[in-house]
Formats: sequence, C-alpha cells, structure tokens
Amino acid sequence: MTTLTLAKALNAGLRRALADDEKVVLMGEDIGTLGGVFRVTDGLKAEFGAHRVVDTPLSEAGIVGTAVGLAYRGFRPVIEIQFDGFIYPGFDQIVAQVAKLHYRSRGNVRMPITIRVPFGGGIGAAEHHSESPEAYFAHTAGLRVVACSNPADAYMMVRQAIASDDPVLFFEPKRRYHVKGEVDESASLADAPPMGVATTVATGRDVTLVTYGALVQTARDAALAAAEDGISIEVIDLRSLAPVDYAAVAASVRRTGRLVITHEAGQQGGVGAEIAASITERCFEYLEAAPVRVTGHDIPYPPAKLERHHLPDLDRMLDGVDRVMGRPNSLSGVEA
Amino acid sequence: MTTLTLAKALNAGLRRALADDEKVVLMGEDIGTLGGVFRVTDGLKAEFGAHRVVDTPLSEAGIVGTAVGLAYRGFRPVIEIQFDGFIYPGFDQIVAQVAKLHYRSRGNVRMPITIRVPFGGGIGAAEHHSESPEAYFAHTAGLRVVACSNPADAYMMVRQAIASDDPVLFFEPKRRYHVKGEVDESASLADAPPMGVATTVATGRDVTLVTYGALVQTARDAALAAAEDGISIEVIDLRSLAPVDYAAVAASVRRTGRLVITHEAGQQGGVGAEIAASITERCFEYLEAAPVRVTGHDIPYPPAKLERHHLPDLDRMLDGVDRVMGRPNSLSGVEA
Amino acid sequence: MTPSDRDATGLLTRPEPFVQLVTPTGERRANAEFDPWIADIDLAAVGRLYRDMSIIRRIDSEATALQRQGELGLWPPLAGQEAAQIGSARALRDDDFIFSSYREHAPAWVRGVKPAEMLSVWRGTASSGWNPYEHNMAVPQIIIGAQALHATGYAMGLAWEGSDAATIAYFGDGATSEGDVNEALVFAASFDAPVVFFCQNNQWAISEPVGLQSKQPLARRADGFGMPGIRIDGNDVLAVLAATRIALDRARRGEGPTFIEAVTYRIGPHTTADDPKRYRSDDEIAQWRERDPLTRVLALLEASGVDSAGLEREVAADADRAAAELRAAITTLADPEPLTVFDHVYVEPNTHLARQRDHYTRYLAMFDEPGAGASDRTEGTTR
Amino acid sequence: MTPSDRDATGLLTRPEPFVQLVTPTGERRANAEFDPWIADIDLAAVGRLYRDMSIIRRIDSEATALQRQGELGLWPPLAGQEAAQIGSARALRDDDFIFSSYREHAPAWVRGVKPAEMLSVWRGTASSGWNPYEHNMAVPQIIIGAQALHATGYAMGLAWEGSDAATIAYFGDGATSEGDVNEALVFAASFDAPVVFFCQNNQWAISEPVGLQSKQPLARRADGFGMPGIRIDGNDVLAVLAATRIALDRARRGEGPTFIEAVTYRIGPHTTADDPKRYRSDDEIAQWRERDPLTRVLALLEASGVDSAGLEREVAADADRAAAELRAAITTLADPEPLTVFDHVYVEPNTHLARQRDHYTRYLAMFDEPGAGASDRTEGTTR
Ligand SMILES: Cc1ncc(C[n+]2csc(CCOP(=O)(O)OP(=O)(O)O)c2C)c(N)n1
Ligand SMILES: Cc1ncc(C[n+]2csc(CCOP(=O)(O)OP(=O)(O)O)c2C)c(N)n1
Ligand SMILES: [Mg+2]
Ligand SMILES: [Mg+2]
Repeated sequence: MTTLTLAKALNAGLRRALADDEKVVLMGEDIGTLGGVFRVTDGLKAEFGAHRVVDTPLSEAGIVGTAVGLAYRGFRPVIEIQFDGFIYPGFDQIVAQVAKLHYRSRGNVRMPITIRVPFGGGIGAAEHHSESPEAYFAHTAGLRVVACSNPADAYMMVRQAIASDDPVLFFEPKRRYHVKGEVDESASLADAPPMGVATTVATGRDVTLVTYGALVQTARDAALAAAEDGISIEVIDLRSLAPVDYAAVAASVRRTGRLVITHEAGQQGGVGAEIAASITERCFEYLEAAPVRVTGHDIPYPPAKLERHHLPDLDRMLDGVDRVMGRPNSLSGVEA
Repeated sequence: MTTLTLAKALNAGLRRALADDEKVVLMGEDIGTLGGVFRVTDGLKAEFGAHRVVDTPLSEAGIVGTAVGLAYRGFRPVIEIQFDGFIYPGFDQIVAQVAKLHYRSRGNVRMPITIRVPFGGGIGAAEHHSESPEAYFAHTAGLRVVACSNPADAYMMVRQAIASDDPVLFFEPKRRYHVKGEVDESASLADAPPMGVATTVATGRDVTLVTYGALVQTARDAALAAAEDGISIEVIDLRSLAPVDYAAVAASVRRTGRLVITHEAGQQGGVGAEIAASITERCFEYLEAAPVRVTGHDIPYPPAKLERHHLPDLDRMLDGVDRVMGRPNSLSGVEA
Repeated sequence: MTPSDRDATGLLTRPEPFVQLVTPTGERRANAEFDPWIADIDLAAVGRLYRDMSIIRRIDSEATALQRQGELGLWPPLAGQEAAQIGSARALRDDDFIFSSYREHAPAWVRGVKPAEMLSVWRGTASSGWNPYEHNMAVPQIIIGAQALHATGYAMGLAWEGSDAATIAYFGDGATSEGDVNEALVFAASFDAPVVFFCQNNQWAISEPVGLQSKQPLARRADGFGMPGIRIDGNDVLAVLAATRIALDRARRGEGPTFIEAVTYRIGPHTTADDPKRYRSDDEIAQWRERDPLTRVLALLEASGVDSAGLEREVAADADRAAAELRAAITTLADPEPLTVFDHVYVEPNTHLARQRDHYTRYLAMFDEPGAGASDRTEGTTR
Repeated sequence: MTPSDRDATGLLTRPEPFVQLVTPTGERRANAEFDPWIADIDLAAVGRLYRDMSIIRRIDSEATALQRQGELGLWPPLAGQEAAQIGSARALRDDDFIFSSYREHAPAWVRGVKPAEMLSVWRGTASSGWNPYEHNMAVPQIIIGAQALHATGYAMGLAWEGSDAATIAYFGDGATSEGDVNEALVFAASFDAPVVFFCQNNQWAISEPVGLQSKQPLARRADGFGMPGIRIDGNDVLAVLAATRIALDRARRGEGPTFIEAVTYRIGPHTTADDPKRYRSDDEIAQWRERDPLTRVLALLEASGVDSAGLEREVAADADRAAAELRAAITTLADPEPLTVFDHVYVEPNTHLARQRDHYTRYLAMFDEPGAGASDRTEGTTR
C-alpha cells in the first residue's frame, strides 16, 4: 500500500498501463513536457518518450479523430481533455465515431479509447472549467461512462478503462485531485472489482443516497451528520454511470424504501433522472416516497463566487433526505 | 384554412417570418437554390434573395458560429441542420455559445437563433439520417427545445420559435413531412397557444400516453386500438421538451394514475427519463404503477431493414400500456 | 452572391491549371516531373486501367438501376469520377490503408470488396459491407470529412511503428470546409504522418458549387498547412496515378503528408434522391461529358495501335457479367434477424443492453404465441 | 519529434521574415507599402501609443499582483503583447466590433472598459465584465477559436446591412489548429466578410510551442483560404497599426477578410496558474526581452528629439494612478447575490427554471429562520 493523491494514483495507473502494453499511447494538450495542467501525466513523457505521451495540436476533434485512426490501427489511445468544458469540439468524433464504429463495422473494428475528463466544480475557476457533461455521454449508445472518487479506485479504474475493449469516458473529480488515500499498486486488474460495479461506501437503513465523483465524500459527510440526527443513510458510489449497477442500487432501495440522487450536473435530463426512473420501474412497490434529486441548477455554470449556490453540498443533501423522509424541508407546504 | 403538408406548413411559416422581420435570415446547406433536401425552404431564396436565404459552406460549426455573430449584430438566424445526425460538429457552438451567451453577457446579448432539425427515423435511410438527439439539448441550460407533430403546429411553432428571444432547438418529424393538415395562415402569433404548452390530442381515463414529434400520430392510433379493448388512453403531445409543460402532464396523470412515455431516442437518459422522474416527484401519491417508457433501444441507429425493430410502434406502445395497467405483457413474470 | 455568380468567376469550375498527361481527345502530354512515375505503365497496363474504370462504371449504373427498381434505399453514383478513384487506388500498395467517404466504390472494388457487399449498406441490410481488416479499407464514412482525421491517426500509428505503409483519405470539395479536414491537415503536418489527402473536387457538394466553399483552387490550401499541394486533371487516370505515387513515395520516405486535388465532375445526381436539374444546367454536364475519363483512354490506346474497339467489346462483356452477378447477389440478400440490432454495440458484456435485449426478445416472442399479450391487437398496426 | 525539436527547426520561433517599421533599438525602417498608412502618426501620436502600452502593462502587472494576493482567482497576463494589442485596437473605428479571447485586456481598455470591470470575471463576481454594446466589444471568449466565427458572422451581417464597419477577431497561435478558426476563414472568404483575423503568435499555447501547431508561418495559412496574409513584427506598434489599417481598409471597401500574424511573445506565464519554467528557458525569455515593444518606442522618440525620460516619468505616474484605482475598485467589488445565479439564463419566462429558483429561495430562507429545516445541522458543513 502506498499513500497517494488521486492525481498521483492516476499517474501511477497510467504509468502501469503504458508499461504493460506498448499499444497504449497518451494524447492531449500540454500532457507531455508540462505533465498536464493538473500534472496527472507528470514525468510520463520523459519515461516513455514522445511517441507514447503525445502533446497534440490544440484541437479536440483532432485529438479524438486521430485517436480513432490509431485505434483502427490497433493502438489504445488514452486522451486527456484539459477541462470538462472543452470536450464539445470533439463531440462529433465521440458520438458519431468512437461510440458507433464497433457497431458500424459489425464488430470488426474496436475502439478501445479512454477519454479522461477532469470534471466538476468547486475550484473557483473561470467559465467552462467546472462542468459536468457526463449525461451527454451516458445517453450515447456505444460508450461506457465511469467516474472515480478516490485514489484507490482512480488507480484501478483507469487501468480497467484502458484495458476495456469498449470506449470509456473516464470522469475525474478534479477538486479531489489532491485528496490522499491508500493505493495497492501491486493489485492485479483481475482481482479488482470491475468498473461497472457500484460500491456501498456507507451502510444505512433509512435512505439510499446515490452519487459519484467529487460528491461521494460530501455524501459520506452527510451520512455522518444525519446519523447524529438518528437518520441512517446508505451511500452508494456509482462508479459506473453507463451502465448503472442497478442491481446494487435496487437492492439498497428495497431495504431503505427511499432514494436520493445527487450530482453537480443540472437536473433536467441529468443522470439522476435516469436513475430515478429506472429505480422507480424496478422498486415501485418498495418506495415510500418519490426519489429525490439534489443537483446543480439548470443554469450555465455560474461565476466562481456563486458556485456554492449551485453545487449540492452537505446541507442540500440533507434537505433532500428530509424531503424523501417527509421531515420538515425546503419544500414543506408547497404543492407538488 | 389551407390544407398543407407539414413541410409546406413550415415553408409558409418561414416565409411569413422572413416577410415580417427583415432581421430574419435562413442559413444552411443546400437551403437556397435547392430549397433544402426536404424542400422546406423551397422558393424562399428566389423570393427574398441570397442575403436572406443563405447557402453556406459545408460546416455545421461554421453555420452555428456565424449565426452567433449575426445574432450579436441583431439578426435572427434560422439554421437548417440537414439531418439530425449532422448536428454534432456544431455541438460546441450550440452548448458553449448559443446556450450560454445571454447568461455570460449578463443579459446584454440575446441569441434568438432557431435551429431546425429534421429528426427521427422510419424513412429507410442510411446511418446518421434517422437520429433523435433532442435529449442532449434538453439537458443544456439556456436552450429551449420544441418538436412539432402536425402542419398547424409546424406553421405556428416555427414562427414562435423565430420570434422567441431565446435560442430554440426546433425538431421536425421528418417522416411526417408529407402528412397533410389544415393550417390557418391568417392566425396571429398572439392567438396561438404558446409553444411551451402541451396539447391533449386524445382524452382518456386509464392511462396518460405522452409523446412528441412523429410518434404523436402513432400514439393516437394506439389510443384508438386500445379503445376497442376498453382501455381509455389520454394522449399528450408535449410540443415543448425543455421546459416540459408539467402542469398539463401532471393534471392528466392525477386523473389516470398511469403514465407511459414514448420516444424514438434511446431510453438511457432520454427525455422520457426526465419526465418519469419529474412526474413521479409531482404525482407519487396518485401513481398506480411506475411510469413506463417505450423507447428506441440504446443502440446506434440500426440499418434500415431493422429500424422497425428499433422504433416504438403501435404494438410496443400498447405493450407499454399493458405493463402500466398490469395486464399480460412482454415483461409478465419477469423479476423487476 | 448567388451560386451562379460564384460559377461566373470561373476560377474553380475552370479545370486548368492542373497537371494533365492525357488530353480529353487522347493525346499524351509529356511532363518531366510526372512521367517517370508512370514509366512502367505500358499499353497493357493502360488497358487494365480502362478495364477497371469500365467495370466500376457498369457496376455503378447497375446500382443506380437497382435503386430505381426499389432494390436499394439509396445510391451515391460515382459516374464521372472513375479516373480519380481508379488512378489513386491503383497507386496504393495492398498494405496501405484506405479511409473513404460514401462514394468511393472504385477503391473498394480494387480492394476486392464484392459489389453486393458494397451495396448491402445501401439496401439497408447491414451497417457496413465488409471487414476493414480484410481489405485494408475502412468502412465508408457519411459524416463529411471525419475520415480525414482517422486516416491521419492511422498514419501516425504507422509512422510510430516504423512501417513504410501509408494511408489515403478520400473526401470531396465540400468536405474541405469542415473543421475536421483542416484539423487533419494540422495533425498530419505536425506529426509528418504518411497520409495522402485525396480530394475529389467534383465541382459540387449536393447543390453547392465549389466556389461557395473556396475561392482558391483547393490544392492551394496545402501550402499554408505545411505540405505540398498537387492539382491534377482528375479525369486523367495517368495523371492521377502519377500524382498519387509521388505522394505515397513522400509518405514512405517519412516526408509526411501531401494534398492532391483531383479536378473532376459528378456526372450523375448527388445520390439517387437528388434532382440536379434544380441547380445546374445541361450545358455544364455536356461540357464535362467531353472530358470523360474513359473515352480519352480508348483514344490513347487507339492512337497507339491497340485494337480499342476490341478491347471495349471485351471489357463491356466482363462488365455486364459483373453487373448481372451483382443483381443476382443483391436481390437475394437476406434481411437481418431482428435481434441482431443489439449485436456489436459493445465488445464486452453490458448489463443494461443485455436487459433491453432480453426484454425485446420476450416482446417478440409474444407474437409467436397467438393469444399472448398484445399480439391480438396487431390488426391495423404499423408493423 | 519533441517540442524542443520543433523549436530547433527555428522556422517559427525565429521572428523574421516579417514587416518591421521600428527595430528593437528604435530605428525607423522605411517601407513603401506600409508607411503611407501611418503618415498621420506624428511624434505626439507615437507618444500616445507609448502611453497606452505603458498603462496597460501596469494594469496587467497590478492584476497579476492582485491574483498573487488572493484578490483574483486567475489572471492571464498580456505582458509582452502590448504593441500587438494596442497597435491593432488603435487602428479600429469606434463602430468596428471586437471579438477577443481572454488575453485582450488592451483592446478592452482602449474601448473604455474600466479595469475593475475587466477583472471582475477573474475575481469570480460576474460572468463577464461589461455590456458588449456599450463598448462594441464582445465579452471575452475562453473556448479557443470560437470567437473567430462570431466575428465572421457579425461581419457578414455588417456587409448585408451595407455598413462599412468591420470586425476584428483576436486569437492565438494555438487557436489556428481548432476547426472553428479554419471554418471562420472559409466563411469569411466565401462571403467577403469585412473581418480582420488578428493572430497573436506569442510562440506558445500554454506549454506547446507554435511549431507543434504549424510548420509554416501562420500568415501563410491565409492564401489557401483566399485572402491575403500579412506577417508583421507584433512587438512593433507602428507595423501593427499600419497592417491593421490596411486590412480594415480592404474590409471597408468590400474586398473581404485579411489574416494578420503578429509575431510576438508572452513574457509571463500563460496564466497565474502556469509554471513556464517547466517548458521554456530563461535564455529564450531574455532574447525576447530585447525585443520589448515599449523600449523601442522610447528609443525612437529619444532619437527624434523628444524628452523620452520625461515622457516615461509622466506616463509612469499615470499608470501608477490607474493601478491604484484598479486596486481600490477591485477589492471593494461586492459579491453577487445568491439568487442571481438564476438571472439571464433565459430572456423569456421559463416554467422549469422559475420553479427551481422558487425552490432554492425557500431553501435559503430556511437558514434565515433558525430551527427550521436542515439549518440546525450546518455545523461542520461545506458552506
Ligand atoms: C457533417 C455532415 N453534414 C452534412 C452532411 C450531408 N451531406 C451529405 S453529402 C454532402 C455534400 C458533400 O459534398 P462533397 O464533400 O463535395 O462530396 P461529394 O458528395 O461531392 O462527393 C452533404 C452536405 C453530411 N453527410 N455530414
Ligand atoms: C476548446 C478549448 N480547448 C482547450 C482550452 C484550454 N486552453 C486555454 S488557453 C490554451 C492555449 C491557447 O493558446 P493560444 O491560442 O496560442 O493563445 P494564448 O494563450 O497564447 O494567447 C488552452 C489549450 C480551451 N480554453 N478551449
Ligand atoms: Mg463534391
Ligand atoms: Mg499563443
């Protein structure tokens, strides 16, 4: 076991992937000499050379599109999108090519491309640097979408994503890059839980609180705070957003009868909508109340001084818990 | 009243908008001399000139991006995206610029841009010509998203979209372009129901069936078929997908206690997920069963000979109705 | 400015200046730079190029006929572009990888793709017609320009592996306006990628004349991106062959990408769904018919003493046979099985899709068991 | 090829060939083509350009200091690019519309934007600092290259209205690799749009040297798109002024777009979050300091008999005053009200957002009423 920050755990995972398979190449803006603006690829160019860790021209469609060509040739490209809000110029290549080529080619061509996206807010940044675009990709057939929340998962999941023969959107909680945790660098891929599996990070009886990425820690804190109030919250770290591990979430909801989903992305059409709908389908008879969503507002990401009024925090999560429990809450007395 | 096809109704609406406001300009690929591949803009270039009906170079980001500049200058650009699957190269300009500029500029700059998208399948077309990308835009704060289903609405809604000071994604059910209906060309914008309002196209007691675009007709047919079986279906044409007219849908569901949502787009993170979640939030106590979704599969659009196994049709809608009614259905006997 | 004004400038629709080795009337023009690259092309080889072009033209017209008869949903004819496609495809080595748009039937045919496979996607029975790795040719690309980046990425990979193979990216004049094509030029130049950008300027992007996309000859785009641009008569199969060989040779020597503009013409509609009468004149088409890529080769052969009429007859018979084979094969293509809609979305097991597939399997099963579920109401349905 | 190899070619980091009217040591170089365009620029006018550059440099360094002191979240310094930005902005007419990236503090200042307004967005109190229509300057663009299309569209609109105003699109060397910039060139040429593409090649896109984006001088990109490209010493304010006037004049006469590459250098970090030591040498910076845009102007004035030391003192005092004003204004900027997060998402009423706003209003109200709702549990929360 080593103690690593989440960023360094990713770095270790990437190093391991580069070492294990010479077809793995990293591509992106400023990832080589600079080591990435978050230093996630620090030192890797020096170690593996400029053909394995590739500083590319400034063009996201270009990066994804050339990665498609490289995948056609048998490479396993790992792309870094510098910030969440810069993924959209590459959107067409992602949804029309990366996602569809295996289907289009009737299984002949594989697109084992990993697209790393530092995502989410809470870092006081300028516009386009704090977004949560995961729902766009979860709605795109042919892609897998995962999000890590801690160093140990970061290390294993990035390796699993790279090893996957399907394309993976890999979301990294940028405001947790500096959080430390234990990482077992000797663990084998086969022993780790598959990236499609959700993790129960706190057990509880009253409410199931589902989240992913940076908010997992906030949700754990909320569970602790609620415990003092006598409310027992089960916290699930989804890890995979497409597909969602509904077996795990449904099992929990069947026990608790109550579901709260929380994410930074806007509510309208967010991942939480899908989870609320799917769990209602699966657990209708068990639900004591409608699933509650605690999300970012449906607004463009606001200026830094206002982001705390946009992002779900511990209090808003607890208010969501109060809503689903029928305790006094922000909507008390309001007609549905 | 004139009898017009849906395509001709759009043509009439666009002509009217061009005539009423000289700041309205149409832009797109092949919309001028050719009149568009669906002939929706037929004759308009001859009538209004090449500066009002503009054949653009072949580049979707270019079209949307220059439309942003034109809107900055006070124009009201109306863009035609040739087919649904070709909108993605313009995605960045749509979600990072069109959707956000009013917010970014603190209300100083308006983006009254209408983006017309012929959408959906059922026409036996090649890949990228039958997609339903509406959920991506419904998840994007700052955009309005509407879909018309019949000539009368097409005529009024396209005018309303153009008159709106907010950007509007305007989805046109391409497989219904040739369907005829009565259009009142003398109706004033003010008299027509706002485009944000849903329409109840068939009243019923047992189930609320919600849809939009091309499937509205199929849903009406399903209601007729079900009636013969003694099941009374209320069909709602949403018209607006962002925001959704939840007042109308919730009122209906409170009466019927049962909701089925159907769309061609994939299920995972589709508009139906949002509606199921939102209606469950609003009507939990009224629901007799979990809302049911009848959607396209979560697959890339399949080859033409298979599209009937992808698109919801009358039978699949009725199976959805059977599910929500607890009658024998395709999931009978299956564990949730 | 209207499209016709843009034509009136004449800059782009006027084919010259470009490299031409065989005139429309079949005269051989000497060219010190290009001739060495086709020194091996004797009369027999010219005859084979003629044969290639004739057969693909025949297959193309058969496909159009099949579409008109309802056997295909759509067909994008290549008629008029035979020299551009055959000349370039014949310049390739087998291990060079082709990335094309939807119109490159000739390169696919050169690579041994069966015409019926080629057509299956237009019939709607399959999402693509062949295995790219069997023919070293990617499946066709419909998103305009996207494949230029794929060709560049593949070429970067070739270079990193130390291979001396190359890639070729086919795209149209309209595609040069898309960001993807320009970004491909940026990446290819930056990484010295062994890729040939082969732009068939067939004068039209559906109804839009090339003058709407560019006021410069497209080949001039290359220099600013840091690569040579070559403008050739795309209806002259020898010029195309030579230019492509020059470009491939540069690529193999590690000197990076080359941009070729092949000036040609789409004689038919954009696709069978298109009505070109709405945007171009019969005169224009007539003018271009005089620059036909096949007749000039016959004339050249005739002038060189070959029995061109005999060759024509012989090749026509082969072409007819190919067309008949195609017709027989296409009309007997089986429709795919319903549940195959779920195949190949993912390589690895996917819980969500597996569930959806199960559900649809059950749903279909209801119709096999009369009396069950909704099947008693299928009367008047859309199925 | 590694970034340092790419430098080693020297093609792009070596500033010549370009148009230079004033050498780094302040000598005036005659240029028959450019000189007429600055015939009106007498010594007093040169002094004013010096003043502009000095003041914006001081504001820029004050902003960097404010960031270091925690008053701003981030700051992208323009240091080194004063001539490129002032020369071009001073060439504009008031009714010409500016579309910029995040680094064009000088054009904003020239247009009368208050420095504190400029900084508010970097302090995080506002999503943008000014009303575009008050200054005829769009709010800054962070998505690399996107504004080039906006400038083109606005210019198309100007032309359609018959106006003789123009637009200018500022972007960097890195931006030339984005599809958007290339598509802007396509549209601008096709529609003869009165737009000036003003590329500040400051040698770096964060850590990436310009040689990674292009092997050609960027101005050469223009020709292939059908417009003139001008390469100038971007640290020579007179050359910049002249070139921009030439381009604007073309635009006003309906002759369409021009591409200007201003060869300059970013002396500071990409932003205050950047550590340029990781990717470039002190030597390189020292070399470029010798080409400073301000010192050469002082030298020119001195050689022309102006009391340059006096001017320097006088301007420094003004600059310090501006900096002090800025500091006072920025540190007293109020934080925005919570509920303003919902303002200006839409122009028209929106039922969904109104409901969300209502809900959040109620939520916030809970904290005003002790004992209500969740507020009794705020201990140890993240708020
Ligand atoms: C991104 C995208 N936008 C629009 C289309 C619709 N479309 C299909 S072909 C075509 C014209 C292409 O012209 P060109 O590149 O010259 O190729 P050609 O058809 O002439 O071979 C258009 C606009 C598309 N397929 N993809
Ligand atoms: C689409 C997009 N991708 C990536 C970024 C991150 N980014 C911000 S500035 C920058 C470098 C820009 O370089 P250049 O265009 O030369 O302008 P400069 O900063 O040198 O003025 C990058 C990569 C971005 N803002 N937008
Ligand atoms: Mg063409
Ligand atoms: Mg730069």
